[in-house]
Amino acid sequence: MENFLKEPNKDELRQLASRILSESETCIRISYTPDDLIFAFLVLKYGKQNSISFTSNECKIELITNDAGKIIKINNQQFYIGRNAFTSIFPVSTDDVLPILAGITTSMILERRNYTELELDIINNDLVKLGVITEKNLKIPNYKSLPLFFSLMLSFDPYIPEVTGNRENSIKMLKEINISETDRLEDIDEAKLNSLVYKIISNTLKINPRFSRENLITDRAYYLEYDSLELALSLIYFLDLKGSGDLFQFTISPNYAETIIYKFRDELSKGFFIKNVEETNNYYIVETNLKSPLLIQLILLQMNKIKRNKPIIIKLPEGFFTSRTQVLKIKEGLNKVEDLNKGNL
Amino acid sequence: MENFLKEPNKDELRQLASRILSESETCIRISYTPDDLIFAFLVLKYGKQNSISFTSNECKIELITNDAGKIIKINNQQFYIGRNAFTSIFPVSTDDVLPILAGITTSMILERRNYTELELDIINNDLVKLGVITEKNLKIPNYKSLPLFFSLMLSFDPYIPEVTGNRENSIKMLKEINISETDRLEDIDEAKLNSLVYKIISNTLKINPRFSRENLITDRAYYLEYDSLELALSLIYFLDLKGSGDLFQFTISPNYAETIIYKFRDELSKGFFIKNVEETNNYYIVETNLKSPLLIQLILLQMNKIKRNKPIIIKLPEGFFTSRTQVLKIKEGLNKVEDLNKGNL
Amino acid sequence: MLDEIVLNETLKEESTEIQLKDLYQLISQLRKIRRKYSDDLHKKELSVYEELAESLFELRSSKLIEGINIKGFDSEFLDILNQMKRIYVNFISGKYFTQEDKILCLVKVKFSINDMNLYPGDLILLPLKQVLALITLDYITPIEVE
Amino acid sequence: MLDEIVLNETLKEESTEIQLKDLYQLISQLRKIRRKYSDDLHKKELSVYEELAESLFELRSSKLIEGINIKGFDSEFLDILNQMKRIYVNFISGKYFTQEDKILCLVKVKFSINDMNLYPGDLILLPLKQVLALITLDYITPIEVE
Amino acid sequence: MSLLSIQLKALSRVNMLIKKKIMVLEDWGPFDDGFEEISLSKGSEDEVRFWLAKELQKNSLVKISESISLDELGRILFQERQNINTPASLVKVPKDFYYRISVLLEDLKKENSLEALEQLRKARQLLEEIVSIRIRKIIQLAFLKISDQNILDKLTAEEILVYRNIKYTIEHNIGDIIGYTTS
Amino acid sequence: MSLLSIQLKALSRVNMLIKKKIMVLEDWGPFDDGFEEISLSKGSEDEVRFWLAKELQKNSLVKISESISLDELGRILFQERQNINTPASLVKVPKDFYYRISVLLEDLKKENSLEALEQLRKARQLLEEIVSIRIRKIIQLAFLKISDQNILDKLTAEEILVYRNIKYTIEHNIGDIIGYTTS
Repeated sequence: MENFLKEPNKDELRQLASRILSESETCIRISYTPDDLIFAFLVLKYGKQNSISFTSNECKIELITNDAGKIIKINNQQFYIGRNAFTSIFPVSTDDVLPILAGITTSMILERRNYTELELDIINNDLVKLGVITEKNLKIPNYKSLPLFFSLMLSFDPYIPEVTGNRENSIKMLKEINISETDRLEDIDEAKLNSLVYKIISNTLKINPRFSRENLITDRAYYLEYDSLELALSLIYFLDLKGSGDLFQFTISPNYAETIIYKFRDELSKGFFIKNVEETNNYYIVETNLKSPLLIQLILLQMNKIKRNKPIIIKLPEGFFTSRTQVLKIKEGLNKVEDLNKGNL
Repeated sequence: MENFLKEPNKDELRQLASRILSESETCIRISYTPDDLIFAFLVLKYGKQNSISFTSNECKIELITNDAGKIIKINNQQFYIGRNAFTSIFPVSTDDVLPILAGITTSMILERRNYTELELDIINNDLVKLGVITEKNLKIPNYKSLPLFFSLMLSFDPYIPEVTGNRENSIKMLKEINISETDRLEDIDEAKLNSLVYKIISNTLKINPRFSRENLITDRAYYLEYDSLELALSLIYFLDLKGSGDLFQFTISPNYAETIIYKFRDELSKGFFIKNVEETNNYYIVETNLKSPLLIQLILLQMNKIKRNKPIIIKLPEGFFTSRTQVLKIKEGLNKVEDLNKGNL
Repeated sequence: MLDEIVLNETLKEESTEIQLKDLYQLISQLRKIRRKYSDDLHKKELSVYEELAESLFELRSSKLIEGINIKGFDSEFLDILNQMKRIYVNFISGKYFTQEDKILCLVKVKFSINDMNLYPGDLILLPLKQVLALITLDYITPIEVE
Repeated sequence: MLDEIVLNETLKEESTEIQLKDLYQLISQLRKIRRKYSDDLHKKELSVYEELAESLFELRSSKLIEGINIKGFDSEFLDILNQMKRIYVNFISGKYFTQEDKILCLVKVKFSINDMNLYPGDLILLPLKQVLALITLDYITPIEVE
Repeated sequence: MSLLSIQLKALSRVNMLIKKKIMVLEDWGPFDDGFEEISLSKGSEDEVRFWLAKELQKNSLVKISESISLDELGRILFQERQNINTPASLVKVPKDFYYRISVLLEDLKKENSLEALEQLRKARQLLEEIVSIRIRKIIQLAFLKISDQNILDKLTAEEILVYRNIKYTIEHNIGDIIGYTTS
Repeated sequence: MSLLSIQLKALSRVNMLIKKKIMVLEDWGPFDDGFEEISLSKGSEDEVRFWLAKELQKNSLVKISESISLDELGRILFQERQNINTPASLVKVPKDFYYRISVLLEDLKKENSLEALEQLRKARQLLEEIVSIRIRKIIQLAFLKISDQNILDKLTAEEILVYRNIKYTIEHNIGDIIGYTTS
């Protein structure tokens, strides 16, 4: 197989996947992101590997992400795979619809991009054959099952100022256009829908002047009762809060998705706030009760309040906390920062 | 403490010992020789260390032997200790009389030298105070307890041609000077003793023209029922045949000496032969039934048949064997050589 | 389900062969309960299952100690008990070279312990508990008295 | 001596506290017999002591499984049984993230297994048996479902 | 003392997952126990696992129906006494006989009236006498090597374990000594 | 079935280290057993550990004196039968009673004559009857909660374990069920 000089096609990716899975026992080195982790767990699920490193220089398989895109390194041979999610290289099967869809979607969300052409090809062709339903629709989580107000509350991207994370404001905004607390998207007529779209866009423009209809109406994918967007956000949230266990179990047994989403809704239904953002030499310190530095980063990037260059530390009444997605630590999940002044958290 | 530029005195050695024993947990690197091993086991017995390496470059404590003498390295600081046995640095106590005496004596035997001045000082002063009995007498194992013929059979250095390892010849030689099979050294009169000394010397001169009375009548040390010479030979023999376990147990609980010597006499009383010596590019191959390459080396060096440059391989009816004292191996004791042509045994 | 498995194990003198696949569903559901709920009633429910699992362990390890052969998903795991017995018997009956409760062992492969690297052929003095762990991993072998 | 210790352990419902120093002499003598003799009669003698040591293990581990506290030189060693029970119960009651019989663990210190180096923070999927050994050494910790 | 106690403990734990009939005193649920969703309607009869029934009864949300009354206990004791020396005369009791008694005892403990206290005392006394007679008969069965299934069917699972334990003790162990010794 | 069998096995192993009286048939030794040096002179009486006595007897070097005769067995059975229903009437036997019988049985097995075969059959029958009666009495003792030291002194160590096992079974276990359940 050749190194890819330009973006690879699907066949080339599939060959890459089968080559990785046939590698004899070894570790795999990745970054601590959902897409990388799902990729690695799929390799654990089907390959001969049994360990994942974030620091080792001795792994034969390595996932590298840099400004130019993504690279898979196998035995020192590099394969450029463009902007595509790492998980997109795996052949799809009924058993892995959700992990692959989730991997691609988390990658899309966290990299603040749209699905790539290749990803859309996989979703619209390969995955649709296995039962995935796609449509162009609002980019708010699970508008098919959730009441609209809750769907809006869970909208991390686009972040809707005053509405995301705020139950009262979300209900109030809907009331203003005569949408009731319990209505779902399918319950409202075209006129109300247009008003809603208008409301969301004008609201969001306050913090992001470049926000447009194209950012709100996007490619959306559902599988069984799952919305890929809501699933991806749940996985990001719990990776941050708890660690990689949920992502692992979800990849190994995808019906675990129900548990993650149940718990995600349970925790997020209480709402959340983001107050002060303070920039120091080494980090951004954010006063909030949302226990996911990664989701906070996602929001603050939209508000143009931060750059990607420093980790997010959250300030809770109990102290300062950060997670493994922000700082290379050996502990999983959200952890107390013992000494903010220490360079090494 | 200063590095020693010249041979150190006893106080300096004692300080070195206490410094080693106070080192915090770490390993100790040594060569696979009885003196080094007893030294290391004494460190395990009294210090905080729990491991011994023969290859690691990471041990803070290292015993080095080269042509110029012996060096103890502690944290990259080198201390030259001359020709003295490593074990001679330890302060003596009732509990360690035998290990220290044995360490010094194995070192003396295997390095084919006499006791150093410092060693004699330790033996004649420190150890004598604890009950060691010293005298100038025949350098044949345990002439106080063993019948003379057996003592002669066990004489590895000086190696007495035809007599060492040979019960019949040993008895025959004694008969020629009217010494009976059951006589011990103390049972014979001065005239017979002189004849015996003469016999041994003239016999030994056949293979070693430089052999003299001074090589036969040497400093000898006894403790309780143990002769340091017999004890040292037993330890060398079983280190070769079985591995370091006996040396370890002997150092930890010196009354284990009785077991080693019992077994040594038991095995050696059958006698042994050394037939052909064949030199190849990589080793000396010796046809023998004495299962100690190290003792064979000791004998062949006296006979001027070999140099120290190559390991001894012994040829038994079951195949070729060598031991960890000859070849850096990870297995303990005497082991079969699977392929003589393989450079790495 | 777990209650039937434990009942079987209680009533039979031999040991039943428990397939891991018979436990998948249970393990997966209990994991979900654990992850989703943290109220007292669910905690009580989990403790009921934990106690059943505990009984299963007690029954099967007791049988193993009696000398009954254990088959099933846990046979290799419970076999550690036999390994423990071997080490215990060898230790007491003088088959090892020892200092107090520590056993002289030979290192088989490179590994590290307490930040110290060990190499094949090294000698190390270890307490019973660590000897068991390192034998299980095939890192060391106690030197035997022969 | 060993016979009295085993007799005590047999007749008492509690567990007796066995000091290692009460065994030193025995261990040392048996090691000497083992090293010196290899005739059938000494082999028979050694097997008598080995069987006694085996009985001691059986009695004490049975008591431990019943929940009786074990004191003495072997308490830390036999405590591995409690650690086994914890792992067994956690595995079955869904407290671990698992794939078949393998458990997702977090590496605590640098170590190597099967010629592969692992670093703090690495994730590794291991069967029950290895999990126990590596927990005993404090190399890893299973990630728990919370 | 060993396996028997481990076995009895296991049995009582197994029993916690067995479904028991209850009378629902208050609406309750839905509750996801991981295997099914449970909703109880006030006034209805239903079945839930024993551990849950006990928890709900503790909070007066349900009443476990599969209890036993003092009268029934009295009747059983009377019958057991009829043929006190005939082991085969063991009265057939429900398999979960002792659990039913435990429900009764807990019920009475909860009531906290003088009358209930008296009944509790009475129940414990009846239980003790019944156990004493049944155990004596079980020992006799074991001793006489009776293993007629019809008779064993009259025992609870716990009693069967006791029966087996005694039978094993009688049959094997003295013989085993000779066995160990001659081997 | 569990701890009891582990305990009985342990007892029989402990017994292997107990010194037994022997008649020395041939000069033998010296033998270093690691704890003492043993030398036996033909015709003398001596004491050696049971395991060694058995090994030496196997090779006709010694004869273990602490055996028991058929007559003694018969006498014990006769006495046991006298008060077959009185548990306290247990005949006091040597602590190592069953080991003595095992020595007798092995002796008879070794002889290989028709007469010995007949005696072996007889001995086994006596043993079986004695065990049967003693066990019945031991069960009664346990059931009647008799723990008079004078009576227990009549039991062998193995019988005491059996006694305790049955006593424990009777006293604790049904009660424990209720205990587990109400906790």
